[in-house]
Amino acid sequence: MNEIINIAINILLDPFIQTILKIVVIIFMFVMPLATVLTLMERKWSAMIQDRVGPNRANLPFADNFRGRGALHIAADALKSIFKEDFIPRGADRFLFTIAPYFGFAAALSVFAIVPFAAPIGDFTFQITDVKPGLLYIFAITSLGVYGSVLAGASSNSKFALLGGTRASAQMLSYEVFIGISLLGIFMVYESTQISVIVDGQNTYWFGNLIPKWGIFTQPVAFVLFFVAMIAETKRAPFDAPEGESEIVAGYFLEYSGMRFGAFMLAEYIAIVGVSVLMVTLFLGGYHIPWLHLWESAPQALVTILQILKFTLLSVFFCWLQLQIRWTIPKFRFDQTMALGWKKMLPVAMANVLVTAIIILLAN
Amino acid sequence: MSTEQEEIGNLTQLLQEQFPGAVQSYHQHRGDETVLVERSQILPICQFLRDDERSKMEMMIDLTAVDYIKESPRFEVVYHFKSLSLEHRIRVKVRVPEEDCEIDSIHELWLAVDWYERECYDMYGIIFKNHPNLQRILMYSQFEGYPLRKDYPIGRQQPLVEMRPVNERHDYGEL
Amino acid sequence: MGVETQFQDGFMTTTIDSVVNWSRKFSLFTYPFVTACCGMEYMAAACSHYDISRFGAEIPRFSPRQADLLFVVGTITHKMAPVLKLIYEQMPNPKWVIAFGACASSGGFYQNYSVVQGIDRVIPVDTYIAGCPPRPEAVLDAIIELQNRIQDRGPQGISGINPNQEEKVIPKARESKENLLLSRQ
Amino acid sequence: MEELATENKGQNLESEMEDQADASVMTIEIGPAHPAMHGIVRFTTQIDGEEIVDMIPEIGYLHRGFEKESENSKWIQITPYTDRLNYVSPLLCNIGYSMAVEKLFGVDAPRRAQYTRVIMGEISRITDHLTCLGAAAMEVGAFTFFLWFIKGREYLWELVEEVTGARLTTNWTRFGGNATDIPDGFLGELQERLEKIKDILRECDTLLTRNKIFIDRVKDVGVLSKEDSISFGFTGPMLRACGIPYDVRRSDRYSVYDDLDFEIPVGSVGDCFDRYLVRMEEMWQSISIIEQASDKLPAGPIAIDDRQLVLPDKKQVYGNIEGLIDHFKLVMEGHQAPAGEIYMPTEGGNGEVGFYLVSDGSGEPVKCRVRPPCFNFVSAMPAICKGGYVADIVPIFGSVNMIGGELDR
Repeated sequence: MNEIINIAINILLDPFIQTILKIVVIIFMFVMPLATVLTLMERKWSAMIQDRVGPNRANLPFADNFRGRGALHIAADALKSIFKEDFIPRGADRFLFTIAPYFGFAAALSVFAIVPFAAPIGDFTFQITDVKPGLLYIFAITSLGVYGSVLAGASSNSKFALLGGTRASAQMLSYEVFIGISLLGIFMVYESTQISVIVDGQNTYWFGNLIPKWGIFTQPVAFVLFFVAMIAETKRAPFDAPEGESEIVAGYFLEYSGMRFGAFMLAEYIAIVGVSVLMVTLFLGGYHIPWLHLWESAPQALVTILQILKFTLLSVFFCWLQLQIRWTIPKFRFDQTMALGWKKMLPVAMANVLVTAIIILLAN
Repeated sequence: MSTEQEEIGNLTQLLQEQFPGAVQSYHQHRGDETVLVERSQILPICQFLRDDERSKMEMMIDLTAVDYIKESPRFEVVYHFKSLSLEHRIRVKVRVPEEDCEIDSIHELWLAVDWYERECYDMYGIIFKNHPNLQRILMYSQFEGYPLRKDYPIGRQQPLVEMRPVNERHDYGEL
Repeated sequence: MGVETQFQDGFMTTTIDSVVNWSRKFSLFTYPFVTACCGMEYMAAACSHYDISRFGAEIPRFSPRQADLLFVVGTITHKMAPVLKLIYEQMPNPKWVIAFGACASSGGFYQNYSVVQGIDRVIPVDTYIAGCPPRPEAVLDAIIELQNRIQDRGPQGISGINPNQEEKVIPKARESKENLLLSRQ
Repeated sequence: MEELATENKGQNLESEMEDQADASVMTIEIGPAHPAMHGIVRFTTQIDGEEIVDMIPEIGYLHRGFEKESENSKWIQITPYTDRLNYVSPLLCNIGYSMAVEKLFGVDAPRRAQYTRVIMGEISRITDHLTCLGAAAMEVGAFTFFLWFIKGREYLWELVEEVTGARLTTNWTRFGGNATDIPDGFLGELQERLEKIKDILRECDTLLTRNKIFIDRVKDVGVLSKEDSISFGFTGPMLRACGIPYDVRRSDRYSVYDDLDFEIPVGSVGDCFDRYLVRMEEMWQSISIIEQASDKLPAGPIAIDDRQLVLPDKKQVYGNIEGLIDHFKLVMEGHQAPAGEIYMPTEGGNGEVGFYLVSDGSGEPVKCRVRPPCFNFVSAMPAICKGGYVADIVPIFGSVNMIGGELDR
């Protein structure tokens, strides 16, 4: 018996197995639930803004007509998509058409690989991998998401989809630039690109223990720029010209039906969660709870739980903020999106880098 | 109608002076100044109405036709003009016979005329000479006949897709 | 689609069927084919006062590929009929059609050269909504009716995947209107 | 989706365009089944990248044969058809048609009927503008704004229903009066509802009018010069946005608008933003008109006492042989309009709605023509859109407020 337990412990201590387990736990316990709940939240929250009720009729007939305030509509949507006819239009490139939705999906999920959810306990980290390049990895991965939209648009054999695809590629490629430049300041302040170093750097304080050195305080301009650029990168309103419902119908996923369409939708919500998580990690101290280090006798387990809780709550807050933005303001025209990027955000981001550099030089 | 018919409006008088013989008849029924003019003169008359200081019709309000099937000439093309600066209106009418169903287009004078003439052609089959793009506008190109002519039966349909038979239309299911 | 066609009838398949149908009825992505006056009442039904979203039918997908339910809202003319037919054919199965209002159901009081006398002359229809235009309550009623139908019969509706199903002999009542139209020729 | 339209080889537009097309130009079909086209217009658009090179509109997808039906109906039977012309403000068309027939008969409705017509007509105008602006805003992405406006429209429709019995297709006016008088307590409720509308207007004003993104989308978009606008026969808010204060209510002085004090809002440039502002301001003016009209509302009958025109009381019909005969004759033979022709312009939601009626003295009209304001707007779309971006079609078309029933009749 003891041998079996020993073998099990040995397996669990194996870093490879650990990583697999972390991936499973993070994706299925954090990302997917949050993304699916977001689909419902989007409908319910927009309903609340618009003075409506929102979906609430899906029921369980065998369980006393349990409705759960519309929560079951998520299940209905998912199940229906699976059983919907999977349609490939005539003249479409079957191979590209089939794989395109999963590019965006994979790219959106990969972001979570380097995000720490709590402080490490001994050798065990709450992070799938802590690669040295850190944020550079994120730039690389988000670029991969472009392929999803472009391939979908190009392979659909539809002019509207093609327009959507070209818009998406132009928009995402340019906003990657601003993501990069807006984060340069962060690199300089925390002197690393590695996520764990950046997060730990946010646990130091100014003026004794008065103000934590969070990214939002050290780099307030980058905070705004990065948030805007990331929303544009996920193609959410107000930057949803690539899927602009009113002029090019549904954009690059015009011809998709059933589960593939569902994959696009889910990827969008996962991307929202990804944006929120990155915002928290880079600008709001990650998992670090400010001033908690003053309580020196805190039990390790409690601290970890509190950290995960703080991380989750702030992520949910940013998800909510994105929904709020989506349902409050109109959307940009495509050329205005680009103009905003190149004519306004780029100079501001450059200036931010310059000012940061000067301040760091002077401080040293 | 009798007294109104005999009164002559200012614009009518103007037209009579400018185009002697072109005004065939006129009336002012319920205050609407109306002239019936010679078909060949329609383009210069409209030009005059638009450009002259005393009429200044900047706006072409409406253009349509009426089918008097029992009379000859059969059709009557009706123009409504409006002057924004002088705040008056005039109705100009032209008779067009069925066998020679043509009239000069006035599309050069007002931009709005283009579509109105197309509609008139579509509905009545009146051909506007020199119109740049005289095609059907409301009906589809496969449509035969002119639906607003009085001899076109109201119920004659010309479907583009095959109509499902009446008897297979309903499934009352579990009724 | 999938389950229904691959297995014989049995306890498992009927249970799966009913679960799948349950999901279908609460996730009706609509394609509003809005042409005329009824569109105003469709708007009213979709907006805050009546809120069609309560039934899970609020997401308008203007790409027919992503829609489950075709709302034909308003008069369909002969010029429009090919477009309607194409949209219907572009929708993937399973799909349902609601004829919204008198014009879509029967041509309404436009019995003339240009109006199709009911969209069921062009495409199959599952549910008809009476009224010119129907009140939003009637629209909600039709949605509930259609949901019951989906739960009971699944995709085997009139416009569903099995158009070759046995069709009942039809009452002759509607023919009188055709005759009326002929008499107007 | 472009397949949809190519299927309908309407005017061989495609082949025509292909001849002129060079390699960098792509032809896309926008509509008729397109979310921003309100269902019934097709624009065969040539684009170079995102820029519009050429555009050919194709209409007629909702041609329901209004004129043919009218020529085969009695005068009074046309009223329901007029509801469905401009289905966003049906009462204005109702009133316009009834006033046209009254002009043909040479009679006037009583003062009370005129005032109630003004009240109901202006309510209709507010609902028209609410729908137009809401839909236009929705199409540039402000979905919430749209739902708030429709909520406001719902308040007004409930009022309309109280008076006419129907929310949308009212069929309320008759020749020489109205079908029903306003019910008891209506004016008080009207005041309450107007307050709610004012709240909504103020709310939306703060939400949208100074919203940078919205202004960017609509400012300097869709400009058409003053001269071209006049030449294209623009009327209503579209013309007023160019700075020309032409309003049929003022220039033709029909009904009791002379007694009421209101301003005609005008824009300056004639872009989509001006049209938005003009419509917003017109709603405030309409509210003020309604308030004045309800203050001045005189007592009296709602229809003239003329047995040639107005159906007798039900009491008369059942208790009196003359009443019965009058009723029978009016219903069976219809109104015997005198021979003649008239044109009656009224200010509809979109501009000048004019009815041109020709009667030969029999019970049926020879010609019943409605002058559609939208027709001109859509014919000007290529001129407005050329050189703009594809995405500009959406706010431009939204600001045009194309109503299919009126456009295609």
